[in-house]
Amino acid sequence: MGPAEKHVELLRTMIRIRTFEERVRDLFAAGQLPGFVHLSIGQEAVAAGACLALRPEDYVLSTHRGHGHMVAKGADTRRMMAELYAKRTGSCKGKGGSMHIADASVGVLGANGVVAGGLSVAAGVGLSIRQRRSGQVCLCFFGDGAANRGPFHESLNLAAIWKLPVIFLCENNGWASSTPHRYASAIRDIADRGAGYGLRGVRVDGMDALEVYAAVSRAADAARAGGGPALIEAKVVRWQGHYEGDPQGYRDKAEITEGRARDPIARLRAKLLAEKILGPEQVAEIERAALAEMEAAVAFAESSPLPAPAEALEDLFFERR
Amino acid sequence: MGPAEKHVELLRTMIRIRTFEERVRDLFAAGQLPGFVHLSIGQEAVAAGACLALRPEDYVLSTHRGHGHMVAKGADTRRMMAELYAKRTGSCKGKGGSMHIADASVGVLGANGVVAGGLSVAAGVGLSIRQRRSGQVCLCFFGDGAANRGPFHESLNLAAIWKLPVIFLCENNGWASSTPHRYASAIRDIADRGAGYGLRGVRVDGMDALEVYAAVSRAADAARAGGGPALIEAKVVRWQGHYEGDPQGYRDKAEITEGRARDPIARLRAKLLAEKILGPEQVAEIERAALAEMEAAVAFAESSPLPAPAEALEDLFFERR
Amino acid sequence: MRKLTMAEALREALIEEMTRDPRVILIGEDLRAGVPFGVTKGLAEQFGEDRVLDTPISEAAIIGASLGAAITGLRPVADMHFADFVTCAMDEVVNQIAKVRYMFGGQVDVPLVLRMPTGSVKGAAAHHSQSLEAWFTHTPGLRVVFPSTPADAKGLLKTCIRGLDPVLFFEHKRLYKMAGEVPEEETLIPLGTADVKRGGSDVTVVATGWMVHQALEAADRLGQEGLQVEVVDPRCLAPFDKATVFESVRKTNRVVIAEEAAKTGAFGAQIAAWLAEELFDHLDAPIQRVAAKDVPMPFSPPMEEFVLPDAEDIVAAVRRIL
Amino acid sequence: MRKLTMAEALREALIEEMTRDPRVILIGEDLRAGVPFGVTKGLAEQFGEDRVLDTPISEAAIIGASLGAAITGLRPVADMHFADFVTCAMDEVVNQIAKVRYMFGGQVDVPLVLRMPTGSVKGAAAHHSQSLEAWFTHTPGLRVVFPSTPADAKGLLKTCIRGLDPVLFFEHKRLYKMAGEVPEEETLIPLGTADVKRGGSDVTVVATGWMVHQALEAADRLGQEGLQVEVVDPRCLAPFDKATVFESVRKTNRVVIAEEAAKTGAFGAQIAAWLAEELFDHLDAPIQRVAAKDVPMPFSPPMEEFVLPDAEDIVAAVRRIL
Ligand SMILES: Cc1ncc(C[n+]2csc(CCOP(=O)(O)OP(=O)(O)O)c2C)c(N)n1
Ligand SMILES: Cc1ncc(C[n+]2csc(CCOP(=O)(O)OP(=O)(O)O)c2C)c(N)n1
Ligand SMILES: [Mg+2]
Ligand SMILES: [Mg+2]
Repeated sequence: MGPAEKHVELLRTMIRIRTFEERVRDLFAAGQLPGFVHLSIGQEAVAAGACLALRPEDYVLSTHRGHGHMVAKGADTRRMMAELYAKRTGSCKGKGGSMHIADASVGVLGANGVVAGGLSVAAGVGLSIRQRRSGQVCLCFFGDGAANRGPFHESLNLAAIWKLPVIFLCENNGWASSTPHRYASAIRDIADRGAGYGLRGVRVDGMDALEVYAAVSRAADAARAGGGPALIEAKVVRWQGHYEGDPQGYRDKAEITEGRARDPIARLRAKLLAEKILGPEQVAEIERAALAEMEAAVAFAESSPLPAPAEALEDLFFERR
Repeated sequence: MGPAEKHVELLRTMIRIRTFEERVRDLFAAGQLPGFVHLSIGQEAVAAGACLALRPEDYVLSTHRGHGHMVAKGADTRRMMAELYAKRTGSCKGKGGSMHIADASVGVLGANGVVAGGLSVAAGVGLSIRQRRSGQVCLCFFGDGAANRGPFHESLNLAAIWKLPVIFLCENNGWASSTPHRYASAIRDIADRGAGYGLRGVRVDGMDALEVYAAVSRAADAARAGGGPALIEAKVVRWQGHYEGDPQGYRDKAEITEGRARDPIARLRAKLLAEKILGPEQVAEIERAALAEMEAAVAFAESSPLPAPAEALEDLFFERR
Repeated sequence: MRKLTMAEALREALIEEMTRDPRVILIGEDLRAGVPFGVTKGLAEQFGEDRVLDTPISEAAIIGASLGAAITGLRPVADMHFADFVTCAMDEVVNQIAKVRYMFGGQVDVPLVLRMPTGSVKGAAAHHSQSLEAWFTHTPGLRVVFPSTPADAKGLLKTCIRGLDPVLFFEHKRLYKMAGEVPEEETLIPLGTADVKRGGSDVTVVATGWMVHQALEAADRLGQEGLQVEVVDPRCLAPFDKATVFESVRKTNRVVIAEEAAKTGAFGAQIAAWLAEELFDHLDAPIQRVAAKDVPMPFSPPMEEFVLPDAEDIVAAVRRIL
Repeated sequence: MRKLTMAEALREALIEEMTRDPRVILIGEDLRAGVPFGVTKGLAEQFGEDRVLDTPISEAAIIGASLGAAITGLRPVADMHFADFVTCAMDEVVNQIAKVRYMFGGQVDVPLVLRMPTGSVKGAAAHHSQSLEAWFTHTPGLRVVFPSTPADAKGLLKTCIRGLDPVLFFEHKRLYKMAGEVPEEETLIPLGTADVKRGGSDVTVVATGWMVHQALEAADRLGQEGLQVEVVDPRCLAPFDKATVFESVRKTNRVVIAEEAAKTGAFGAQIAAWLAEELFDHLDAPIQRVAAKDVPMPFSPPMEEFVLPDAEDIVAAVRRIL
């Protein structure tokens, strides 16, 4: 892909994520989806930019806010939607739901219901890549809140001493549920914690897909070359509540409205239109295609069967007994 | 106490620690003591220097290598020795032993069998000091190995955001059991991890009691003044094996002999003699007194009764039932 | 009598004890916003942010810090957010909190309450649905409390906060919104006292938490057939009120043990073991156990319902032995 | 047959499987030096430091990394150093390792073995003496293995390393130096198969780990009085070989369950519960349980001996029901 195609690809991916999640938002509000969901609307540039810098065989560890990571890494949105609908045809056969969604076929080794649960797993994936000399890299998404948990510390140190090909990518949206990052963390920039592990932490504007793409590309190249892990912090805005239905009494309206004024999609769209890389019609076509894709995903999900109750006893072990 | 008295006190404390532990080393080798023991011979300057900077009402969290911390904070060596002998008269009535030795009456809230087990507890002690406005400080000893565990990260961040009066003092002896610090940690100086929590990490020569005393004094003053926590790294040498009886096959002889050539006690003794703060006779007197104290401690321990078996059922809860 | 939800009853207990004793502090994630179950909402405004401490996502530090505070003069009530995350502070709970008093030969008291929102809520899946109380009944040095009604929750929480021993206080997520009568006057319920929620002479059902309500429903149904089912709620798993449970079984000679945890190794197995060891001659039928199937909690409702035990399962268990 | 200590037998198993399968790696603290129990000594020289990975003291990262490696093509054998420290990686074991395969609908296999040096050694005290296996039998998604002889240890470890499911492999510290016959020829012992260590018709003693040897000693003593004691070693707690245990109890109608863990909530309670629920009519006497007293392990030998169960306690338990 040339630069222009890549930019178009970034826009398409962001639009697909946004369209998927807006659909999920509405379906959840309408009571169509069980459990709870955390949306990444507004943060699409991180998932899109980071995953475009990866190869199909690379791995991703995701979080509780992981739909975007799945879409960007190439997961089938039909099976994703079916999973949120708790259907047998879902990515995890209805056993995982939004918080545990995974698609190993595209290298996504799972969202996680435990904050920071993925970081140590990512280090181990990096270890296996090194042992197998497979030339892959592992990208690990996590939030600002996760950066205050012990596994962040242990995992970065372990990946650093072993020079593992792992990219730790923090989506700093300023909030951990109702707790502001500025309160919960002793320092503003999580990237600065890299120094504790001999890593040069990198800071990027997470609302700019191109910046994210560039930073992750550099980190991936370095990792494949044996340069070891990277810590990248992408500053983003959480458009939605922590979970769908969150009244957000703890957050002042101004911050939300200002935040929503910053839109990674509008930003890249304007750029591509200005540079005549795309015309309005082509953009509209991308949007139409995304809508159609998500319509199909919903149709697939709705027409899929629920699991039979006793399927709950399957998939626990490889060995039956 | 004037400076001269303080220096003499430092020497006396180091000699008392050394004498206590050499006794323990020999008794353990002779099979007199059950369980296992970790000695701090060679690291006395840290315990002595740090605790001299504290007030009697201040708190200390110790480690598995904690005899020196206990002695320096003022614990009764008779009850300490009795604890190592597993006697009823021991600091913990024979329930703890070397790895769980504690003396709340002098503010030592315990050694710990879990590496880094004390750091989060120390943060909580700092919290209670703040809430009670008691003007105390909490000193938390830990090793270089402990600095790679998650609780180090979580506890420093928590203490930092709440500006708690806690002094995190790392005794970096270069080894975690058979694992070298240079292998296990991505960076050389643990003090540099302070930046991740907005703390200016301080590095001191842990073989120099005066340096340790000065650094901890500054940190304690700052903490009492509401300046929040401190991270201090004291570089020291582990003279003994990790535990008594450790063959140390993993460690080259040269390092051990070079290490032992550096002696914090000889160093301060020479200084005090050179400055005529003490004469040879006075030094000898301090040594005699220490020997006599530890003789008495051993005599007390040996003449003390073992616990009755059923005493094992006591001290589990405050409420009997 | 006035009715309160369990969340309101717990909040009342916290307010009363915080008012009574300035050493009582709350510490945990999202407490000021009262996320996710609303129990602590408004308390920061009432008692100040000094006493209602929101924390980073640092479970090990939060729980370890609660211990440090408890042994130096405060009375922390810590919040696990979801009981599932106790795994992130397991060393602090098991190796530190449960053992310090003992290891140190009784030198320190540990007045610490750890609130554990537990059990399943629809679609919460594998990381937000677990019932882990059995682990802690197997950890000497801990009290384990598990109320099933607003009144029990309030009376027991007050007792725990005033006590000097560490308590894991389990609160079933589905019960927060359930209302029940709660006395206006101060009521303290001693630990280790079971409560007979319904009298009966034919069979004893020992149930905990959410399953107490399933047991009462089962008792109603069976009652329509003239069967007298006695429902005993231990309320406190450690210390456990053997006397009350044994008395009931001595009378009925038949017992069903119902709990929400995964069946293998659940606390009900220990209740069964006590009966089989100490009350064997009074048992006229196999000890029946009703519990969840041995899998993580699946997300999809049909599978979740299949895995979870309910009143129907209790009815079936009773029929097996009558 | 040649004799090996359990430590030697375990090392042999590791050497054979590492030779056979390059995907097998070892990960943990102080493995190269073989501290503290010597099992892995010399393996780094033999297989290279790439496959025998010493780690920082970062239990959460070590165990989590083992999972990451296991689901992407390696077969890690992780070392917990002391089982007590699993508390520092509890989330990784319980919420990640045990659940990923299930949560993801079977998308990944988890060929991971976690070696757990367990139980008491003289004077090791509260943080280095625990028997925590019960927690993991109550965690769906895990295999729990607990051999009592060198031959069983070797045969079971080899099976576990070749398997595709996560295993917590408990090794009793006091058994490392104990010698026993170990076949030269390759022997794989399937999981979920109990072993009758001694036949007898009067009473069944189900014992695990170190207590198997205490049970055999008790059987000897009682044998001198003409009592035929059958000693059954489950070897594997999950999956559990009910068939063999039930068969024995159907024959003897009397059972003593012996384990080293603190009694309340220990795995023996689950064995008792199974018998009381599924084999009730074959029980002629109360189910006896022999286990440690419910306190953390005290340091002082007289108290430690008092807390720990032994052959004498098993003899007494048998006498109570004969
Ligand atoms: C160990 C753990 N603690 C607490 C929670 C509850 N929880 C779920 S998401 C969340 C906030 C996470 O914040 P962050 O890491 O910044 O991710 P974000 O939600 O902002 O994407 C919390 C506290 C959890 N799931 N796991
Ligand atoms: C959580 C935990 N992991 C492992 C151990 C085993 N262990 C005991 S001491 C020790 C080394 C500690 O090194 P360091 O923190 O540098 O302290 P030092 O022994 O050098 O004083 C280890 C690995 C333990 N006790 N706790
Ligand atoms: Mg966030
Ligand atoms: Mg060290």
